[in-house]
Amino acid sequence: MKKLINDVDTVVADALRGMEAALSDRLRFDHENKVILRKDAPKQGKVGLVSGGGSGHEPMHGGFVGLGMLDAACAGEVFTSPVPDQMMAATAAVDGGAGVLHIVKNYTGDVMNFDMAAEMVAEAEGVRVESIVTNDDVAVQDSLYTAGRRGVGVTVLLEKIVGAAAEQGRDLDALLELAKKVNGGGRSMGVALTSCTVPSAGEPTFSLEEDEMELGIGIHGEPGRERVKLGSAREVAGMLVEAILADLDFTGSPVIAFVNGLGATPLLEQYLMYGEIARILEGNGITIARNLVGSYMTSLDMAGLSVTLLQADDDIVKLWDAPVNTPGLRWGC
Amino acid sequence: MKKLINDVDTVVADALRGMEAALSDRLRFDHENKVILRKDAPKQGKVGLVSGGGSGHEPMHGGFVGLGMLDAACAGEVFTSPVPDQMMAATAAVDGGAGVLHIVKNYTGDVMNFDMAAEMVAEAEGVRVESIVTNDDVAVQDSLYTAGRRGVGVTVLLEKIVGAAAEQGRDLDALLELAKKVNGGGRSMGVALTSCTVPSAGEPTFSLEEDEMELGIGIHGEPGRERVKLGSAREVAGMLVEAILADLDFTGSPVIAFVNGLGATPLLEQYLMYGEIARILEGNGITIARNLVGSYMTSLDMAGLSVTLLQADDDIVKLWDAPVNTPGLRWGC
Amino acid sequence: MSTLDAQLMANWMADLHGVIDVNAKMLTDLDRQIGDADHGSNMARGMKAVAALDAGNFDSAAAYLKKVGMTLVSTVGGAAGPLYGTFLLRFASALPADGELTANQFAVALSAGIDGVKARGKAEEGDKTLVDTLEPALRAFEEAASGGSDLADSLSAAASAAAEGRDATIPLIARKGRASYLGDRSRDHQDPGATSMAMVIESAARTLS
Amino acid sequence: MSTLDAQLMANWMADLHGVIDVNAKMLTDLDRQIGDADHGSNMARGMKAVAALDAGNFDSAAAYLKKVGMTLVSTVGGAAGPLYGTFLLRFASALPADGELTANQFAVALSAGIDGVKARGKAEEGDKTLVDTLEPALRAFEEAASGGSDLADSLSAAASAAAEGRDATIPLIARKGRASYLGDRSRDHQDPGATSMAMVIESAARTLS
Ligand SMILES: Nc1ncnc2c1ncn2[C@@H]1O[C@H](COP(=O)(O)OP(=O)(O)O)[C@@H](O)[C@H]1O
Ligand SMILES: Nc1ncnc2c1ncn2[C@@H]1O[C@H](COP(=O)(O)OP(=O)(O)O)[C@@H](O)[C@H]1O
Ligand SMILES: [Mg+2]
Ligand SMILES: [Mg+2]
Ligand SMILES: [Mg+2]
Ligand SMILES: [Mg+2]
Repeated sequence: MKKLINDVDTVVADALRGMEAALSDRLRFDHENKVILRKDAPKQGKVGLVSGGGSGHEPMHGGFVGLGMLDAACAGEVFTSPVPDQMMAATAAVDGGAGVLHIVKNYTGDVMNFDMAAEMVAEAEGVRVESIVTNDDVAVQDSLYTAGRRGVGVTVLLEKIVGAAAEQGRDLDALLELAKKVNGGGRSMGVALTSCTVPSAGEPTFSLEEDEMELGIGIHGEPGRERVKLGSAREVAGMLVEAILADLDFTGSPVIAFVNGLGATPLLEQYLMYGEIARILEGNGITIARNLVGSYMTSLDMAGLSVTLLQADDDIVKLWDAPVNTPGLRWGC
Repeated sequence: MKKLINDVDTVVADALRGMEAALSDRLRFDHENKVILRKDAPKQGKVGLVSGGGSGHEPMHGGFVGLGMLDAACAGEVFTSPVPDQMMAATAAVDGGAGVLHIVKNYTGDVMNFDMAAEMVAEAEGVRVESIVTNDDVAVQDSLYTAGRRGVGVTVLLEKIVGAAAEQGRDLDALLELAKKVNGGGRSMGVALTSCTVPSAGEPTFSLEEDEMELGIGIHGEPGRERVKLGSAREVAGMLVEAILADLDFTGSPVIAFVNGLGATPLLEQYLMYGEIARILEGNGITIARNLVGSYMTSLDMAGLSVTLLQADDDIVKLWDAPVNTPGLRWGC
Repeated sequence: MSTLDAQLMANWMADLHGVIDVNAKMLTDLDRQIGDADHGSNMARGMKAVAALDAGNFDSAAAYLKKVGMTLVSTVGGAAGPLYGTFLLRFASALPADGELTANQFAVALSAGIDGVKARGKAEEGDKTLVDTLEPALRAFEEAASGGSDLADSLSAAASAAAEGRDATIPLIARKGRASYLGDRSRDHQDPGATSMAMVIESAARTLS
Repeated sequence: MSTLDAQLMANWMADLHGVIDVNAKMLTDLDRQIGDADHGSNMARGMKAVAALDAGNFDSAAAYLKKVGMTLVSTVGGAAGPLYGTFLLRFASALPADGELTANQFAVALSAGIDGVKARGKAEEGDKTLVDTLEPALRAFEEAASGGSDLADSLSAAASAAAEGRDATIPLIARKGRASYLGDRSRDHQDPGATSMAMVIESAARTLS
């Protein structure tokens, strides 16, 4: 394993110290709880937005804390859900009297830890907490026989869109409704060309032959739908988009198209793939209102990418365009 | 070789098509010449800024085209300097009557091609062209016996700073002087943990043992100073900063500190390394005025990073803070 | 004869800490195959924090084990954190304040812990989770105890059943947790959580009587 | 006897195109060791564009070779593009408009081409570049020609010397181009540009007489 770290046990703590050194002009750090906060939190009268999850997906979530996105993010160990203490600390710190929305990716651990935190913080501090659980990954069957679809790319878009709405002053009920709409109208599908290596594990999570790829990969290296032969960019784009379109109809409204690099895939390839994907969408009569291309939700050093499509009505497009000022996503200010 | 591409011969052309699909609201593409342009170029009365180089370093340079940075970038084949035709087309397209500055990284090929282009465009179009050749890589001895230090991280900072000054309306002479000051006050050093793989070559450029790293790596996979045992983040940070400080004194003025991921190194590790570097600089009595952490000048899928320090007087800090709106770097608007 | 106090439970946890440490790599390897390669380090991190608790600061077994549960919740994370935490919190709540630890008391506590796990994780036996270790262990324990076995014998019956339950996860298709994403491909792998939970029961058998 | 016209030069370039294509991988491999693994694909891309030129459209050898030079400048990129381009542009400029191609004319043209390369790249013999192929080739050619050899014999003397010059780059430490970054570590590797340039001279020997 080749990593620029000091010790597998202190990777997250050390990275947060470095992040603080770089970003303390706009962010505040609760190192004891591994929580990253907006410097100006809590904002009185504004609903607080809290997310979090295992580390290793940077810039998600800590890099999305700031004006127009999250108020706080909890950083778990690498690929391991944070614990309720972290979420309770974050929730209490960002509550400005208007309640707090938890943005949770659908993984058993994340859901259970956020659930416990919400129960405990409501009891202890009387904060009203609502949760949105994102579950947009079409690679996983959403059935009684699984833990349900995983939360992936839609989470990033949702944090941006609901973050903008919170900044406008919408209330907790309205934000929850908006969050449900965003989650319901978004679908994702990913592919891995290589495995990531978790620091504490010391070796790659899985291995692929030189001519294989894992279609439907999860962002923690969870296996996907099937292992298939590596195809051309055009073929891979076709497989990803097809899986998404088979799950939800996207011809009804314009979409936000999000091509996300998983870590080791060069931006050159990401743009190349975006071109293929845009062409396929056009061929399917789907209009792209906005797009985002880059490594925003990564899986450590995994090579591969994911595609997310989101139904975007006027309200969503306006919220998307609203100013955002975070280390990971910034425009309009 | 595992890459999301269609054909090794069309990687750059295909990626530019994808970039256009994603960014045509703000950029213009001359596909014949593989030139990326500001949509509003040429800006009358403003000095045009043109850079370019081999592809594979994205977002540099194409992702730095826009308000407050470059007016045009020429995309060469992967890791191969663009040809004079491209630079001539770019130069002619962005000349707003105030002349054009070429920002060239010091590699034999880049320098010779930009030289030929400058000679030819001056002759053919009567455009006044000046060139700044960046050469900040302390890994290479700057002696009669080498092609001189390579241009690396300072190039990104210079494009931002000189770009802001051009936006303010400074003239070509003033910009050239500023560019020389920036280049003269900046130094970089990089390290690779793994090799990149050039698409047309099909296999890694070099190979390292599981416990080795290449200290002083070039962004095209050129070998560095020496191959050494992989160290902890703290040790690696020490080696990189030490090499820089041995070359130039940075105690005289505040610095801009730039930690740059080379492609496959997770942001988590980049922040962790930034923390180590900031600590070492502090210990050496060096004040950090501004910082930048991220994968801004990559080497395809190479794992590793580079550190750049830049002496930053008030003028430079103000120019750094000025608005910039490019796909790769954006703030203040 | 075991006196029901914090020290007794601390012996259990100390033993378990050692076992988890020795087997952390194996647990992570199991999790690599059908999960995300962290179960061993998650459990080891939690047990390290538990081992740092001083039993002398707690005036009952229940108080100590509640703290253990909270500590696991606060340090393990992932799916295992809430599940192990809830298991021990509920187990502790069902213990009497003092006296001797009897087989019957243990059965009641174990059953309460399992109910907590099932309420939190919504898994049933056969879903290829740590419930597949717990349910057979409880059944074997109750059968032995109702047949007149004392705590020690009932615990060793439970430990055998736990190991069998763990092994029985191998052919199953996972329906809960991360492994469920694999569908059919989760077959022929031993569940990491069922494996660590078998260590918990085995460790109880070694230390509680 | 060779008539100095576009077709003669096109024969040279067609032969060279074939040789470069066959050896592109080898050239890239040499460049991988002391450079950036692209010299073969750079040269192949350039020669493909050159091969697409129609000699019938040019009314002299010089006009055709100038276009070849421009084409290489426009398609090769990297260090090789300007160097090969300049070489052929200057070579072409020094050729007479028509007549027979004599040994003396070739020597003048070759010398002009070399001057162009040295002006552009600032390399001297011994720097481990394509100049190390060109200079010995020119010396051998001039010696043969001044000793009375005809074009064919002078060219084969040049080709042998070019191959020797190429091989002589192996023990050298590079002082120009990307390989110079390696310092001592550039020793014991054959220079890719010197290797492709030897193919140019060898190809001339095969085709120009
Ligand atoms: N819903 C659930 N109910 C009971 N046990 C579960 C459930 N989901 C997962 N588990 C158990 O948790 C184990 C995985 O724990 P761990 O690897 O620490 O967490 P994570 O899956 O979040 O990485 C699984 O092997 C399984 O036994
Ligand atoms: N300054 C120079 N003068 C002469 N030849 C040079 C010079 N620099 C490099 N070369 C030649 O160019 C060759 C490399 O060409 P190529 O790989 O195509 O370009 P790049 O180094 O830009 O990738 C070297 O092997 C060397 O022979
Ligand atoms: Mg996990
Ligand atoms: Mg090159
Ligand atoms: Mg796990
Ligand atoms: Mg080369």
